[in-house]
Amino acid sequence: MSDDLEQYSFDFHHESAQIVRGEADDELKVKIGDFAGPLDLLLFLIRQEKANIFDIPIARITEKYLEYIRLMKQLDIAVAADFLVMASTLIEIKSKMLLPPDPHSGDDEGIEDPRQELVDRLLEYEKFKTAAGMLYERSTVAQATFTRGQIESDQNNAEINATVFDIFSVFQKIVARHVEEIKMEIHREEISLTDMLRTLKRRILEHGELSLLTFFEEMHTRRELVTAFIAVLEIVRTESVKLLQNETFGDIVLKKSEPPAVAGG
Amino acid sequence: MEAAEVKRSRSIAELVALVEALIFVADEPITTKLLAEVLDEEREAIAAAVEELASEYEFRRSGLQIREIAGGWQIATRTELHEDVRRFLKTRPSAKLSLASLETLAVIAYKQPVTVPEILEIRGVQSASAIKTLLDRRLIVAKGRKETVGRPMQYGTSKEFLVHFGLKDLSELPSIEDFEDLVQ
Amino acid sequence: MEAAEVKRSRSIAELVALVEALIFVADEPITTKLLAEVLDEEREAIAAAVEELASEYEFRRSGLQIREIAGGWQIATRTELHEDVRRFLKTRPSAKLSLASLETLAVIAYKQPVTVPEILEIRGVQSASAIKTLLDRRLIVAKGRKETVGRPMQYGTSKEFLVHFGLKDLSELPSIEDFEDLVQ
Repeated sequence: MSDDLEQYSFDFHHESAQIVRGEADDELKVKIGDFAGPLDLLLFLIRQEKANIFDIPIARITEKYLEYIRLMKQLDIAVAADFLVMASTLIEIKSKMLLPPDPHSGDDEGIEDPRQELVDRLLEYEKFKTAAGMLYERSTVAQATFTRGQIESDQNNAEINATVFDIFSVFQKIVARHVEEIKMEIHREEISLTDMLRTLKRRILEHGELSLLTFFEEMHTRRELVTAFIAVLEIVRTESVKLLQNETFGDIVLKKSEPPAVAGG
Repeated sequence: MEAAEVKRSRSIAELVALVEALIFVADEPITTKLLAEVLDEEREAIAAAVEELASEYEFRRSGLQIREIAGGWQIATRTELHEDVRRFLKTRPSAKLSLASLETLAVIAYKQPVTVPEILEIRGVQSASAIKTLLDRRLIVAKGRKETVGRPMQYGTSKEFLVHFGLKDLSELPSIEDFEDLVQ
Repeated sequence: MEAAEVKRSRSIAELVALVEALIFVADEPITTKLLAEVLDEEREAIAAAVEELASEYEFRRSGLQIREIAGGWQIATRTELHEDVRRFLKTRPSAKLSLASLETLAVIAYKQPVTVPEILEIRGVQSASAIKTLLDRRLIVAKGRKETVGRPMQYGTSKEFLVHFGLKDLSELPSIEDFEDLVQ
């Protein structure tokens, strides 16, 4: 009974792939087709068939492999192209093995086993698969410790430890946002220069001064921004308003001029 | 599996250690009441454990102290050490950037040489203070003026930028093509 | 001996306390080198102080430990207390990496710097989404381009990787050849 259920050997993974034999028929049923890749599936099949990795019964393994792929398709599991590439590799090896050895190609080292390259890849892959298991164990242990909670001094430093990848992904986000904004811009009604001038005058009168940065930041589109900019130039030219800037990159302030300071235009 | 059975009886030393760990991981001062609830212990036992812990810190002249603040317990550095601690906090290497600076830096890195209006165009927000930060940190440099109306200054990334992000040259910046498959 | 006069001379106990306070306030593992710089002490003196501190924590069966991780020192809760601490923080272990991500990470850790085609070669399967996950979780970083056809981006592990897997440095990883013996 328990023989019917063969647990996939990679036990560190909870949702490990499992192949369960159906009760009535002996058709394989895939419970979760979650192999990490074609090499992973091959290793599983080799172990399931209790085969020797250095002498893979290629016909039998190929058959099992194809059976699995067919099942994945039946169950509508998307079969990654890499699984199909491996299938064709297996078929190729199988057919090479059926050919009689070419008498002319035999040199001192003998004829190379068509399976050799695959075996090398499987052995190389299995090392990393085992290393992945080691990493899993380590992370479980490492996650059993906790570092301190927030302290006051952390808050002065709530910034980003940036990597090149951050630079890249931030740039992608800006570009995407930019495209969005251009789309919105098309749908937005434009504000006229007259309206903009009226708004600007009212805002300056409210407090006697207005931060240019604040005003510009209220603009939603590039066109609005341009209109706002022209309005500022206009108001400085025609009204008793001064532009003040204290430092090179500092904010610019629009200030209502004192009467004596009015310059003749 | 009754409650009484589930509750392991802890030694005083174990309770002190647990209380220490919880005060340590908490983001805010943690009250005796909350400690008692979480550890399923009497408040008196918790109070005794905290007291024991605090005097332990005192006794071994630790650089840290257990202190009561806002009705809860907290681990903090000892007051006498504040001068050195403050000096450390000030000098700690600041490899960090605010999101605004990072965005501006990203635009400059990929679009250089680029002017302030062009950055505004792309980011959609003013970048003046971010540009100042980046200049101060020497991550960007002025790259001459653009021959256009107003002759605005152009900016590009500096040698420090390359060093900071571990790049040999600008061609090592990731491109869309590198991530085409990844972004799907 | 002259330098010793210029420096404020601290007792060993004072230095241990200071080191403890700085390790505590630092928001990431702090290196012996940085501690030495900030405190204007010899690295040997710092190393001795950290060792003293660590054994003090050990000796008093503290709920905390001084540990070396990602090339620096950090205070963390003791492993045995994880159940109670986790219950208090109401956190679950952070989302586990998938089998594909772990395999990809193993290849990157052992073969770094390594390109996407090289990872494909070993794993026999496209690793794009795994790489994306690992980048998002900051476990890997871009490490420049390989001078070969197409100049593909190379990847390596990050400091976050060391922290996540509780490693002092990469040399603490067992040799990949050690895993060969397990393959029958």
